Amino acid sequence: MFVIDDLLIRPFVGIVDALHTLALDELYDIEAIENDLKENQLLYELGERSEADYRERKEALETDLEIARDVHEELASGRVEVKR
Amino acid sequence: MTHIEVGEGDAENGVLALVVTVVELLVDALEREAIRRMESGTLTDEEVDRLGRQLAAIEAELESLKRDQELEEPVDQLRGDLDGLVTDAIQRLDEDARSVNRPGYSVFEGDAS
Amino acid sequence: MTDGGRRDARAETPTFEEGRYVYCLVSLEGTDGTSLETEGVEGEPVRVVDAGDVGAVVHDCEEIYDSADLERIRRWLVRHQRVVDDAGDAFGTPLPFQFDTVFRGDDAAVHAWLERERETLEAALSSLAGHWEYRVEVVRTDPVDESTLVRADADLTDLRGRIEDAPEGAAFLLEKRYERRLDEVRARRRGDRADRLRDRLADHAREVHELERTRPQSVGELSAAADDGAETVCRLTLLAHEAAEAAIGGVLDEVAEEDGLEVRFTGPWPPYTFAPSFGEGATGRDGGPEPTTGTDAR
Amino acid sequence: MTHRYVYGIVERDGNGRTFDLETTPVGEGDEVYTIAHRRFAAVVSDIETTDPERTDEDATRHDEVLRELVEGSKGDDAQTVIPMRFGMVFESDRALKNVLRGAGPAFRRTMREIDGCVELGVKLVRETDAEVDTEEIEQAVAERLEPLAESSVANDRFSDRLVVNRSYLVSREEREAFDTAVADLEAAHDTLLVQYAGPYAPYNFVDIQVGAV
Repeated sequence: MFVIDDLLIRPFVGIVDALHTLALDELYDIEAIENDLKENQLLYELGERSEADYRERKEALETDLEIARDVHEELASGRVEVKR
Repeated sequence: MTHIEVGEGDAENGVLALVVTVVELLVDALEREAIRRMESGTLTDEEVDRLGRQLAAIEAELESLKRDQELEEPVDQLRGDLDGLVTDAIQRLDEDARSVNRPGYSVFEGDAS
Repeated sequence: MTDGGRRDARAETPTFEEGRYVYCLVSLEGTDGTSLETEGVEGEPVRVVDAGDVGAVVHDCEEIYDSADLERIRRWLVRHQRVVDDAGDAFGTPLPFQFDTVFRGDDAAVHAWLERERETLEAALSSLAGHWEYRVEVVRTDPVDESTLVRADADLTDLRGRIEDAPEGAAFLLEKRYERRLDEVRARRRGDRADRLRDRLADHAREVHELERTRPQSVGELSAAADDGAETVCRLTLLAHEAAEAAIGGVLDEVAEEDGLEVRFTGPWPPYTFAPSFGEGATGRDGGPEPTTGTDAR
Repeated sequence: MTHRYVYGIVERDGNGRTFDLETTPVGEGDEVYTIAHRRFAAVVSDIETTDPERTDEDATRHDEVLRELVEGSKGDDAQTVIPMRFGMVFESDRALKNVLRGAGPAFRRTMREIDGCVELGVKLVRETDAEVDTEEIEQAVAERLEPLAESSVANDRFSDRLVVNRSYLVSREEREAFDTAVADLEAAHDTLLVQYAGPYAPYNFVDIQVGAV
């Protein structure tokens, strides 16, 4: 007997949907994340952002950036074409 | 199941946003009905005009309420969530039987423990 | 984020003593050996369990991959895809499985299942050989000028005229009517555009399916980029032979030349959406009909 | 095998001169010194790898070494430096000297442009919620600062809070006047925060790509 126990954790819909979206996102987003990092640095240096805030944000953004680069490398290269 | 988040930390405002969202949907429905009656010619010109003024007044009221209470964003978000929820739900109804198609997870073979 | 709530509300997690996370099935026909050098989800070592000419790309696992952390899930998805890619490079078009598909039991159980389903699996693999999935999203970055739409549509022209002469209240309703008609006209234009594109792509693809115009909300959650107000004209998924890729690109180039349109083309993906149903007599959790490994196969 | 990590190029400094710096060098070596070929010398330190990973720490060290050279530190005079981007490593002294020879004309041209100058960065950031007239401010900044600078370039406006982001090439003689001008600008605009940074090696005014061998 062939039993499939399917349980939905989250309604993800399709993996290709997710991958297609990720691939396109990452194509655009690295620069935006880098800009956010620079802004964070600047506002901290200007004393407008507390050190705790700055660090927390920096860490979150760096994780984002790392993942974005990861995904970009693995999914976007040669697989995404945006025709204008 | 999907939950719709009402407000963030501010329950009162969250409930208000929900109420406004529901009223907006209601007004949308009223407008649709009013247009239908206007186009079917069952209303006199005066009636059409009065109806239109009333709906316009309600809409203006809602808009100013949203502005004053800073509800524009939460209401938009709620409407978006509702749309998404309805779409997902329709899809689920549609394809309920083959829910395996969704990357939740699947365990093949053997007895469920 | 709604993850907390969702996790509480979700169905119970299945448990198992020993399991095999399955990435995909591959055809071993004409290949020498079953070695696949790649790292799986969470760094797990990946192996191929074979039965004759069919192999299952797996890693050993003891629990389902589940997390409320979207970043983590993104990484898992990417890793899953990477393994399926590597399998595709090594063995040709794979029969991909959804993320988090686990086979209860050990290698012998997987082997036995492969043996049992062999005929179906071999047929599916050979029918998909050389074929891949492609995704196409056509986006209107510059909306069509409203006046252009009004000129082209008698109803809109008429409504504009009526609004001018109407008293305030009536004008309000007519304005609403006008907006609805405008939405309809835009929707029809989108539909026409999508239909024409579908027809043209159908010449080069084995299958073309139109998807919901908006990405599912759940996918949106995974997405980092906010939508920039652009209007999606259509989203298509195709199953095409790799040799047709250039021709498909050519068709899309033409679409992209139209003013205000942008085409987002990704692929080749393993044919997730087009993987056929198999596993006769299988039961889903809800006792529904046959499960498939595909996603949106219709 | 030990290689040479390059920070920048200086002029007429002879071979084997060492700099007395506060900053720990990039790589394994503990000294920053020169390797010269005729007129130009590369400022280097020793490193084991030919492909250094760009960590935050090492990137900062690279910048700090250059800043110390430009500013002059302890016993050393301020230098005019043609800065190199992070990560340039030469396998051998011979390879490095080849580049110094081959790129001589480019170095000469660049050196003429930046001689006696440092780079200064000016960022004007509007306060949260402040509405400002960007064009008017740009104009005020240009009127006040451009006459004191040899040249300037606009940098990326990476945040919508940034109103002005420019780098200026300023000769050492004009440094003080430039400082005053920036302070005046700050005083004149109370809705703006000013970040005045430098002196740096003139990264933004040097356009030399040296292929590492």
